[in-house]
Amino acid sequence: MGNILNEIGIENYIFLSVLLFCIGVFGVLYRRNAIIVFMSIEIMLNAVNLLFVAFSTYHQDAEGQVFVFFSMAVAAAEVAVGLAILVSVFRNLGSIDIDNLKNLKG
Amino acid sequence: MNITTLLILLLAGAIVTLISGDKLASRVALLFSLVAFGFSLNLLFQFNQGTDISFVSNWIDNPKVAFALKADGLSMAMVLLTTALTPLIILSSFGNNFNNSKNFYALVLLMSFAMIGTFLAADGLLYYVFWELALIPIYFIALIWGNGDAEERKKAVVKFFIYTLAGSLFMLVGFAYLYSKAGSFLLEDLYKLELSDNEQFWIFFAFFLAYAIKIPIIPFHTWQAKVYQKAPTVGTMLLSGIMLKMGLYSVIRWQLPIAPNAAKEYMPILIGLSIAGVVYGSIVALRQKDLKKLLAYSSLAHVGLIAAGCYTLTVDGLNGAVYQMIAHGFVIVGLFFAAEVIFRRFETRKIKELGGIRSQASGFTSMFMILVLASVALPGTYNFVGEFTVLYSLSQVNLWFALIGGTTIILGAYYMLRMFQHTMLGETNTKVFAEVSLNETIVFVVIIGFLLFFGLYPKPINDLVNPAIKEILAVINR
Amino acid sequence: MSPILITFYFLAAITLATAFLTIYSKNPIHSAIYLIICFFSIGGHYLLFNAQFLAIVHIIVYAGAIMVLMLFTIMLMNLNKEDEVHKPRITRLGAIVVFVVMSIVLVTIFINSKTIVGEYDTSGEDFQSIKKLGNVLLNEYMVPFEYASVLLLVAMIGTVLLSKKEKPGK
Amino acid sequence: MEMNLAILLLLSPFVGFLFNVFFGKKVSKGFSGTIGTLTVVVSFLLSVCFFAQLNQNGKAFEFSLFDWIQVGNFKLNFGILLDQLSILWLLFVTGIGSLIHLYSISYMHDDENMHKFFAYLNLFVFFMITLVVGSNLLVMFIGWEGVGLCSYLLIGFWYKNQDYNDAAKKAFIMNRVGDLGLLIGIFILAINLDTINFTDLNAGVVALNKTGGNQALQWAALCLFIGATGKSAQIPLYTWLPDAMAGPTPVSALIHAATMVTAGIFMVTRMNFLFDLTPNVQHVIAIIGTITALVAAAIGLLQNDIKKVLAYSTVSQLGLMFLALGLGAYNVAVFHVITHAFFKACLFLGSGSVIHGLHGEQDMRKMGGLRKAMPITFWTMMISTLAIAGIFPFAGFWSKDEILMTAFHENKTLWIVASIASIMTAFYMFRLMYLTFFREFRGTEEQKNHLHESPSLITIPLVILAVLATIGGAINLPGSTWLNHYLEPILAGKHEEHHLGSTEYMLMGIALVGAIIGIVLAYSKYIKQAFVPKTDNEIVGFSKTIYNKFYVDELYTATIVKPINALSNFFRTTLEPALSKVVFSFGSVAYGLSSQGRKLQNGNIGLYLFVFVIGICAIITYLFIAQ
Repeated sequence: MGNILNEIGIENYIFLSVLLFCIGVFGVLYRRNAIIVFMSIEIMLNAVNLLFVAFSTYHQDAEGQVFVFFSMAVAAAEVAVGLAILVSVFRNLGSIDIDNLKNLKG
Repeated sequence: MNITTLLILLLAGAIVTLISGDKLASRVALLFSLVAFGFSLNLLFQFNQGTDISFVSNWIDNPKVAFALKADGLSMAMVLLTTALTPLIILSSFGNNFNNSKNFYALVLLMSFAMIGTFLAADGLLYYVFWELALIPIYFIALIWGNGDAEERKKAVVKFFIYTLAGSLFMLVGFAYLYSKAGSFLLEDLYKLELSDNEQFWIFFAFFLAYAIKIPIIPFHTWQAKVYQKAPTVGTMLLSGIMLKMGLYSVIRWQLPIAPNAAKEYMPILIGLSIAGVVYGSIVALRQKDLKKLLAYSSLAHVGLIAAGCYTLTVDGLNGAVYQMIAHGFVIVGLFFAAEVIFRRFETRKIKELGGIRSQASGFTSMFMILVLASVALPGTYNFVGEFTVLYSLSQVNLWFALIGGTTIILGAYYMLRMFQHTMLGETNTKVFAEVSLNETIVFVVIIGFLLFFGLYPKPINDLVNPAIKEILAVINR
Repeated sequence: MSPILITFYFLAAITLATAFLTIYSKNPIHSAIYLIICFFSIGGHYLLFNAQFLAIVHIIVYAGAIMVLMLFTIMLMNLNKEDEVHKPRITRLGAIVVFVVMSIVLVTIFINSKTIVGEYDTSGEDFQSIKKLGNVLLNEYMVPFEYASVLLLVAMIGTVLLSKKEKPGK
Repeated sequence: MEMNLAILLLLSPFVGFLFNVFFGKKVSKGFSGTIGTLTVVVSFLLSVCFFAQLNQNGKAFEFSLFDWIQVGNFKLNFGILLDQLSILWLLFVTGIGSLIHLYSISYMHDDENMHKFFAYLNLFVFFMITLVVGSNLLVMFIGWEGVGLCSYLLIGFWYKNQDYNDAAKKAFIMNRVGDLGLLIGIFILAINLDTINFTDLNAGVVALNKTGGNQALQWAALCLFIGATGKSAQIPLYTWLPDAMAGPTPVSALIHAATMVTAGIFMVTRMNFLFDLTPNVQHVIAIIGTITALVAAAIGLLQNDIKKVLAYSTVSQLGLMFLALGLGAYNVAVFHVITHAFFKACLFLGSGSVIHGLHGEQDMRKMGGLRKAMPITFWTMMISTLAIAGIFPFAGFWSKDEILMTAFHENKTLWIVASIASIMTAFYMFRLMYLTFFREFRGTEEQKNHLHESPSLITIPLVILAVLATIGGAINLPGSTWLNHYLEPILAGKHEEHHLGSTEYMLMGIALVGAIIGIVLAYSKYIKQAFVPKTDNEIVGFSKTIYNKFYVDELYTATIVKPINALSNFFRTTLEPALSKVVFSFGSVAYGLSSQGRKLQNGNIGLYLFVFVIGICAIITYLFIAQ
């Protein structure tokens, strides 16, 4: 089986990841709903994962994929804890609007 | 035996005082300070015999810092001033009851320790460490045991702390630069440095900021009056009696010899500024309503004159400055103590609320009077020797300096006598003024005795200080 | 246009579109569903690379676990309404500007950087079969792998602790 | 031996001082007074011994006690110089001092702080001796400041009265103004000559003058003279002396008439070699002396306080002495110092006796007719008044006449002004006598019943002084000029004998006639017309200006004291806080910056994210560009 990149080109994957990542960033900045913000973060993570896999193929090396694997583990943990925090925030404030979370104010 | 022992003694004194408990603290501190005084007299004896009492050892290898303590006549004079005044200051506080007195007296001894270290240090960084260390005890003494409104006191004391610390930082920068040039902090290495005029200028003014704030020279004096007023009298005495002299001593020891060309070039400005301080301090003192504040401004005027003497760069100027430092150290401690004695009885320092004490306590009045006269440099007191020498050196530089600086003898007489008149004289006060106690009398008598004896026979101090001054001048004119 | 390229463009279009819709939908439920589609399309990309193991894990973890968790949360909080107040206009405008700026910056950089893309050589060696990955993961990356498990454990405990209802009175 | 005696001479009053300070309260008043008096008498007797010795061998006696201050290239020792001039001064300082001490035993007997009074008096004598015998300018300066201090202490002796304290303070501060001048003068001499020993100064000054240092010498002389104006109450620093009358009367007699105020003349005479080389300064001295004599005499014309009259009279007489100094006639000035010491001390003690008899009344408007009640006081004062008025053959006639004669020879204008001043002197002195002793008593009935002659301790000194005031002129009669010869070593042949020709006799005649005119005027106004000075607020016109001392005090207050106080207030209330604010402003700037920075930390996660993303963009861009 020939290298798939011969046909698609690594550049395309780069552009795809960048755009996906920027959409994620946009989502983080654009929305107030904490859950959507979470989703945006997942999008960003996936954009990076995608690039990892692309380069893993490019270098013909498994390590990139191993890294993606770890990143997934971390994402899973993060989502679990993050959602738990959101739940408790929601319990306390009755809202998960991030504009209402101003306890960081110095 | 060398000078380190003196430092260890005081440090040990501080620790023993701390663990001796509140009741014994004052006596333990007095004992240690007296022992330290005796010890320093012994050191003086050895020094005069020519024994080497200095101590040098490596401290930090990189950067190269040495634990170098050296004593020459100038340092010995200042050390003796400190060790002589410390027991007096401690004794003077016997009429007061301090909370937590063990901490208080431990801090006093610690301060004495740090100041002696400053006077003896012959290594730039070590000197800097002692210099800053001396600031910490007085900060706590003034902050915790001071008087007046706590909020206002905090403001004044914190201002003082930050102000002096900020000034010192410039000095540290100066030292860092000197180290980069000389590769060592040792005094003698720094003396050997050949700095360009431009470098000297920056070093000189970095040091100047630190010293001008500490001394203080106008317009860097704004911390002074408030802190003197708010600090407990013991703190005020330590500040005015000894700590101010740290700045003046450092001018002679560090600033002038390291950057002599800058000192020579800016001499008129420096002397002018110092003398402006003399006139300014005197004039502000005229209308002060608070006894301690008045004394603070008189102190400003006097140290202005001393600083002017230092900056003349003549033998007389430097000698006179040292005499005047010693004389002023004693007399200002005495005067602040007199203010404290009055405060203990009348609970006020407002000049307006005083008066009519003379008819109740003639002994106290006489002693206070002598101190006032010493402060206005009446011939026969040691202050006259100092003031005369300084004014003479000023007249060598420029007669106008002597004339303007000399107004201190007129204005000084004006504000001191006015103060004396309104606190002591007049119709008998309605409140009862108890005659001074034995402890109080001892403090006064020692101070007065010192001032009168050396006023008539200043030769011992002269012989001690003069050789050291000449050596420093040789470095300045290298 | 090879079929593979067409497949790529198709998948890429789905990915971007659903990702955008995820953010744009007002209803969180819709967002979640678009996101699931997005994840599936990314899984498609993985398959395109022949990274089968990763594709499967991706689907399981993201679509299966994470998104379900999110959906549960949304339901739990009763957020499936379109009642979100928009951010101030200036913020939204700012977000758009940042989006554009960031895209431009990143894209320009990647275009302008000296690409050393040459021939895509294939050694023919197997590097991404499940067997191979398992070997790498449990030999070279043994310790990080165990750390990952510890991490997940900690996350689990943390989650339980955080979401436990506090007893009244405390 | 001589050295020990000299030290004893110096320290004897100091011992008295110490005794009275530490034990005066424990012993009886009489005893403390006696000790005080005896110590001064000891000094007087020793002075007489030294005087006798000096007359035999004519050698000045100088020795150094110990090294004192070392400045510059020279060492100052604490030295004593006993030559003709200092022994002369010692004689009358300790002599009159003894008499006044004796007088004070009785005068101050009712005062609870009598031992302190004697302590201060003794201290004064000690410092005065130091001033006189010091072998260099700085030792003299110790005495110079020391007598100022004693003057301060004694003027404010009744310290419960703040007005007296003000007067004391004023005296001290005005003296200090002069002292600064003296100090600067010392500096100029020391810098240029490297010595301030009197014995070396003479040669040094002459040498410097030859090498073109006249400018410096002039400044030095002027500064020294400023010092003298402070101590000897000359324009512009004379206003403290009338106020100094707040002190007890013996103090006024001793310090503010006979001894301390002559310190300026002593100093100028000491430094005569310097002043001789600076004629410009001599002119200034002569002019200032004359103006002072005239102004003070004019003010004296209308004063109603008996001691104030005497005080202005003192200022006026001192002015005449300075006139003589300015004309280079040092011996004449010294002559007048001595005769003036006799009769002025007598006048002050007499007025003290009067005040004592009237229980503290000093206003002449409430006196009168005391001649019969206090005959001894009256006659002694009368003699002294005749002396001061310059009536033949009393002491004042000779000395004043010498001054006027010198003035006539040197400068006619000065002579005229000085003559007018001495006519005024005769007038106001007789006005004083007439108001006090003649016609009937104007005080209260109670005072009248208690009128009595003072006790003998008071009258004996009066009599002795009156005798001296009568015959004192004998020491320098225009034929047998003993004093001139005596002072020759000091004044190195500078005095010119006035040959008694017709001009001189004529001048004497004019002076005598002038004095008599003054007396007659006073007689016609105060005896014939029975005029009694009006109360304070009835005085109008020019008399009011004179009565208020030409408003000089007010002028000084307005131009010096008030501006300084205003400046002080300005500094204290405005400039100090402003400076403080400048320092605080560093803190405020830091505080302001941090509170601006604090606003960024507003807890808005959205904003944080914005900044975060923009930051990333910026960093990436930077890294890329920097590549």
